[in-house]
Amino acid sequence: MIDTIINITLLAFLATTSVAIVRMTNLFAIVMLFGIFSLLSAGLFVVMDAPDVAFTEAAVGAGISTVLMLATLALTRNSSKTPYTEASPAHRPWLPLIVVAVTGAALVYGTWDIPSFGDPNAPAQTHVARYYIENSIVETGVPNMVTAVLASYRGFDTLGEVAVVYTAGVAVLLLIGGRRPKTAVKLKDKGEQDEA
Amino acid sequence: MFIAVSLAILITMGLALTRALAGPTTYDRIAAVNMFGTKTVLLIAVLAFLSGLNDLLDIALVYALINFIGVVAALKLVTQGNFHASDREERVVEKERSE
Amino acid sequence: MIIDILSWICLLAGGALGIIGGVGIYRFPDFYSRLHAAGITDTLCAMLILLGLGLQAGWGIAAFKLALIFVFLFFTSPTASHALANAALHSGLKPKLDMESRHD
Amino acid sequence: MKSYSFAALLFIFWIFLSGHFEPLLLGFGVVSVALTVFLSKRMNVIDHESYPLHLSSKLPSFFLYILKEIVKANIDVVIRILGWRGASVSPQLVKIPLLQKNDLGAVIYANAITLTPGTVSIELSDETITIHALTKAAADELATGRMSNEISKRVFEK
Repeated sequence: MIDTIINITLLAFLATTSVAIVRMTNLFAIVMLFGIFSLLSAGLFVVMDAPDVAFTEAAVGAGISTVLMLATLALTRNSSKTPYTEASPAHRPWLPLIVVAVTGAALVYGTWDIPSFGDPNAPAQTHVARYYIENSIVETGVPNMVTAVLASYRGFDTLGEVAVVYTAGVAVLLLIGGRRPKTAVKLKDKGEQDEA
Repeated sequence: MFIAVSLAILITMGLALTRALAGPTTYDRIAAVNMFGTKTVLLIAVLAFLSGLNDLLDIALVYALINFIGVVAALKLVTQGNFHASDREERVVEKERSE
Repeated sequence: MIIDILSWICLLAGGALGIIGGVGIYRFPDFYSRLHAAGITDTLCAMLILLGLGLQAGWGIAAFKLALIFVFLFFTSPTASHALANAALHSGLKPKLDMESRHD
Repeated sequence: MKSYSFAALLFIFWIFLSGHFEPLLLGFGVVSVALTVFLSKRMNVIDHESYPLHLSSKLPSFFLYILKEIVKANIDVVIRILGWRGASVSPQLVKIPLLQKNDLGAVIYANAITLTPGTVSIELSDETITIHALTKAAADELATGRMSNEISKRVFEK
């Protein structure tokens, strides 16, 4: 019962936030609203008993992506100071809204064929899941089952993912940090030596 | 009773969300997002007790830290306009350029 | 039993304070005053709710984690508020001041 | 020396967070603690200021004082939000002299001011501290310097 109420409320907040994001023009405000969006989705994941997904959402959605979006804003904007007043919307984003609504409707239509939430007879639960639930602790010694699957049973898969994420991270760092003048580092080193 | 508390937190989140949507200044939004984050931490903690899964407290912990990092990053962007290193380093660079 | 009652009182008071803080952030006239209302939900409201949960949890890892959340909030929320107010002032956002009661 | 106690503290922290005692998991814990300590040493962040062990004996008395202040200030702000008995807000921006002797004291003081709702420290300079207060009474209370004295007494005196 209470789960349903919390679910509905969080989803309502989520919808409100999304509409606000679509309607807003100030990019900075939009990034802040994305932070709220991520917090809300994490709340939903928690209600659905998926702590690992909520963890990822916390680290990636609320933490890294907010910082990355802000950094992108900083790099693409010329004025050094962000004005704190905001302009009103210049045009009405009806076309994107329609596109999104149609896509969303198609996705919702697709969910009708999905087995209901937590259904023990769903295909995802009937094949290997039972094996992992019964044997993962004995075979790997890792108490968290999701970690056991990711780091042990699908270790090579995860290794590949880590390589991809690492490459992406290095690329983003090069893009964002590349504009830092080299002289600063050199001078700073010199300054530290002087202090020492 | 946990239910009452989680409902109260949801109402507070709604009020903070109204402020984040209404603005009017960017700082109002950041303050609202910060408050919203604190409320999410509390909501997750209450949910952990509501569902009896104490592991969920870890998420609340992570959120308490991440939220802070997000706010500080936002503020650094607003005040400085970039994410380059500290003020001191900036000053060193400016001095170098002027010489 | 007494602990139960205490923790319910804490939880309910915390929830009520949260709502009051939310009303405050909605009602107050300018950004700086709203910061004070947000301060309520960051301090006493969070403390009471975490204390209430801690009383329910009893001694153990759960209580330790709640205490940790409390400590993090205790250290980070004033820093965030201060940084926010500082940034707002430096960007030129003027607070609405009550001029009548000022002496200078 | 400091980094050893730091490592011990981190490891205790890790055990409390995980709650598992199998050798494999303890090993992971040791590795992560070692990595953290190595990085902290490389970043030069383990020093007197960021890792103030010497203050830990003073914490309880300080916490009790600040909790009392927080509760008092909260009640005041709640009354003003609800507008009981015609209570209203009169925002003030005041500058008060900073009586703390060192940086750590100044930061603790500014944090304490911000932690009590009704007052927010906005700017900290060497000699003054700018404060936004919700009411004139709160601003006057801070101007008396009572809180500053309490903090110096509780944190820095033996």
